[in-house]
Amino acid sequence: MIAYTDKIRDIARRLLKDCRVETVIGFRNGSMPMMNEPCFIKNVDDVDHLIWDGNCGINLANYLTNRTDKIAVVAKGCDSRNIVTHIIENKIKREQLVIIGVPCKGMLDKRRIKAMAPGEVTRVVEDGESVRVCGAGFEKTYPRKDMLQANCAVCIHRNPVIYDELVADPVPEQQNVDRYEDVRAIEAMSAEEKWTYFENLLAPCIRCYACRNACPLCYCPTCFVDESTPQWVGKSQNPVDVRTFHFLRAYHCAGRCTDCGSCERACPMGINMRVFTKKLEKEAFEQWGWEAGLSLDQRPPLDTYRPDDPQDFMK
Amino acid sequence: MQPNPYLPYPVRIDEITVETEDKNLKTFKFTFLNPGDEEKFAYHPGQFAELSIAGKGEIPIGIASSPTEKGFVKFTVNKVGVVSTALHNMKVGDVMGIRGPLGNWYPWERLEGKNVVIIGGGFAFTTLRSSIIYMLANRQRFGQIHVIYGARTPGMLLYRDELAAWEARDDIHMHITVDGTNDPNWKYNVGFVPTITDQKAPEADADTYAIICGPPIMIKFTQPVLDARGYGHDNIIMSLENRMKCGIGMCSHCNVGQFFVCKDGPVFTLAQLNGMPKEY
Amino acid sequence: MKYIRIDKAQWAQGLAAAEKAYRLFGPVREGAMLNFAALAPGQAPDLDGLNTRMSARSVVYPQSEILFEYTVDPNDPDGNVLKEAPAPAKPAAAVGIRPCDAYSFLLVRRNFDAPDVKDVYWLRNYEATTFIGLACDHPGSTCFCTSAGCGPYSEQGLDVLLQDAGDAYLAKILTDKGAAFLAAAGWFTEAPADSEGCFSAGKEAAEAKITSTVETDRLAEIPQMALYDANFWEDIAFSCINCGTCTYLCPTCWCFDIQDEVRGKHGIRERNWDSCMFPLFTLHGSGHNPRGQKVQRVRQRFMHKLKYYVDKYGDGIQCVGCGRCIQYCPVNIDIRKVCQLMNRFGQDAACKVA
Amino acid sequence: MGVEPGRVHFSWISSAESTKFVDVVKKVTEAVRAVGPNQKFVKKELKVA
Repeated sequence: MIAYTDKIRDIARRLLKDCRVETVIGFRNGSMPMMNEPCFIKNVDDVDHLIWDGNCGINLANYLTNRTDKIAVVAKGCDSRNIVTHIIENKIKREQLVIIGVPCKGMLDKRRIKAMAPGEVTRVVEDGESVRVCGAGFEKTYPRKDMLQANCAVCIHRNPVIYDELVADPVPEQQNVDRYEDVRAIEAMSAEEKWTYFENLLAPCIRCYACRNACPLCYCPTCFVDESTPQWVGKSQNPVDVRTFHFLRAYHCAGRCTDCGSCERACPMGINMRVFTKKLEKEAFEQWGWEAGLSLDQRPPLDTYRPDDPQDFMK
Repeated sequence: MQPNPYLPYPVRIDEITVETEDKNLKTFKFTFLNPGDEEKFAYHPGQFAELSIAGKGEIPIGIASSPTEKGFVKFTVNKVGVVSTALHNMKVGDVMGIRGPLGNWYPWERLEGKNVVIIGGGFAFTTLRSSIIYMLANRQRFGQIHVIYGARTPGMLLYRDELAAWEARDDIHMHITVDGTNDPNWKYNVGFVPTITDQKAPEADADTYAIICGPPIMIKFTQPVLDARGYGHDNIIMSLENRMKCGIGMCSHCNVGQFFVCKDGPVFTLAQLNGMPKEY
Repeated sequence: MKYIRIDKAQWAQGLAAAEKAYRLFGPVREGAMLNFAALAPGQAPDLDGLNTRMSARSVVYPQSEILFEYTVDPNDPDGNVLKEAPAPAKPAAAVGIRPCDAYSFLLVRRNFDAPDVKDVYWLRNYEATTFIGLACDHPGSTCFCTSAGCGPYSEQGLDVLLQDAGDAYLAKILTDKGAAFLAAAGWFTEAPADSEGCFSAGKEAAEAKITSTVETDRLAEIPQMALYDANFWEDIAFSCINCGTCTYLCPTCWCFDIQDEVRGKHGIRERNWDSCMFPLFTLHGSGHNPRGQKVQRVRQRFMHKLKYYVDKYGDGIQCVGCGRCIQYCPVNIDIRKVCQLMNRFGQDAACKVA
Repeated sequence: MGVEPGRVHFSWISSAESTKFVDVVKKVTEAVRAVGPNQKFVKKELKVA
């Protein structure tokens, strides 16, 4: 990880010095264990704030929307796929960007690590293939691969799909991953079971919209839940309104979501709303063989028509 | 028991007047359903109220009638959102609510014996109408009164009959203007409010106060004119608007710095505003 | 000061008795997290966790609260006339509330209980609630209550303060309201004579464990507009995604929105928590937005808590140091860091972030 | 999302296929009637808690 950090700083320094970009968007050290903060660097002297480790789970494509300056952005596999989506959807121009690709080994699941620890976690150290978790009166070491965010554990695009610089050699992609075990389990439920499952899943939601706002796809100037004429969704904690928000938001991400996990990571209540977007991601894959953000040259399935589009749902 | 400050007085719509040629502005005249509510709703020109429609919500609207007009209250409402659209669809006789009076008012005690220049633009003229009626009803308490009022076209001016009546009087100096017009019979000014202000506003002195209420763009360009004419910032009085919900300083929507526009305002002097964030 | 000893063996039984007269609220385990919520009949509050994810604010000020009911039937003589929603029949008790959360109500009260206008809903709920606090013997790494006007044994805003004494709770009765609750629970056993010593020793030990602080001494004296125009806001705000996490988890945030909803002919007017982090919060009907930029909204939140409130009430910051916003901010914006930047504004030449 | 499957139907019907439209609507309304009134995705009575 230190090697990644050094390389990112070197590249950023060079890009800024050569005036190739005005801003570098990356991560700096957070004040909390397992938290880094997205930041921007404009000055060569500040380049050493940039860091990289397993706590860079926020998707930086989110910070590119409608920017007009020349930017270098640090991008792991999923970030790069969302950058592709951003370019396809005209939220940023390819020419504005210098993409600093980071082959990714997965991000740490801070919630899981906190839940497993016997006390408050004060420090987490990544050491190759293991993770050391420290707190008052305890120190535990776990295999890193067991401590990854759920989306990272099933990720098959760890390497950036688009980049101008690469901070290290590509990492091997995970093979034979069963990406949709969780979705299949829900699909197998009866209507009644599904209803209850989602009710329980969403019960803790406080409608802070952290999931929506952390999502690089959710850039609408006015989200449908904020519309007043007409008002589509009520604003209270009524479960019908909460459910409408989550389901409709997921539909708006259909064929676009890269399962970067930002939504789930951002949620203060620990809700796994990824099950919604993953179901749609699975559909996009099964219906059209589509995985979002892999190529700048292909239009997404929901904005193209093909005579042979599957229509089994039609009666 | 404490009175519930969120509870509107029930009122009935008694009269609806379409004010402007685009039909987006209507004046609603309300009477209170319950005896005694009118007395409780005692207000000063410059204050506002929340108009409440069951099932739709509330909107903060400046009071267009003057406390010297008895038996009713009037509001002129522009059709923009959910509540104002619902209001525009209502009929005479319908029951709704008004909650107030809310906010502070133009500083009438300080204005006693002083010259007053009213500068208004577009549909923000409502509390200014209230003020003019009020001053004319207490004419001896004020010095000279000037009114500079502009709209985009003659058909967009509010209260046209009253404007004409005021024009006819010799104890109030009217300077009505429009941005432009094709009407060959238009006998008043043509030009933007800042320009007319520069031409017509009386000389500044310690005893002359300007009250400004209008769209942000008008205020932005009028203020330098008054500056250049030597108006002190304590003598420039403005009425702000911000998104509001409660109207009583609770919900914090209209918060600017340490003030609430709904409760500490909407009326501020320019001197006060100079020390506040420009978040309105 | 009177102290009562509550044997933990009598805890459940006492709560069951209190439940007859009070609606009980307390920390409740919900999946992986602890929340402050209504206790189900017979449910004991979970007092083992450090603090609840959501603050106790909803006991007095629920996220959605009905203000009025009405019928929109024009043929009804009361059609379209609003009727105040009835208050809950029973008083409430917040059992196991942490001292910081209890103190927060005093800060919020300044807004809802203004000299000239009263928020009747907030006040009626607040006055109907008895606050049974639990002292924090094991504060967390992001707790900075001691420099935010309260502390792990703070009694401000509490009616009773409990101390965990192993097999019993020691209860320090602070108000008549508190005494009434303990009486309703049937807890009358006088505590041993050294109870006061236990509390002061506990307080000292707990305060010594607080490692996190904020500096606030200069906030009042720095001119408001100078802070407003400070150069650090863009850097602080950059990572913010403008979600409502900090404002909804905060015990001292009070903003709300008012909404009407109608089913059939029956309608309600309710208020829901709102957040100054949302662009919609300040959007005018004309489309103009006085705080349309993210940096303006982030600045508003911190200026409100750490400057406007300080200037308006002259009694410290609008923050109790619970650390929730630090723990749960998705992008790690840290109020301690912001507070330091603000407090050292103009003083620290290297007033730089990171 | 847990709504009964019988509630949602998709069909291609051309504007010229009036009889097909009638048939489909009949079938759909029968199917939905068989499922019964929607109890799930509707707000319950708005009441003071």
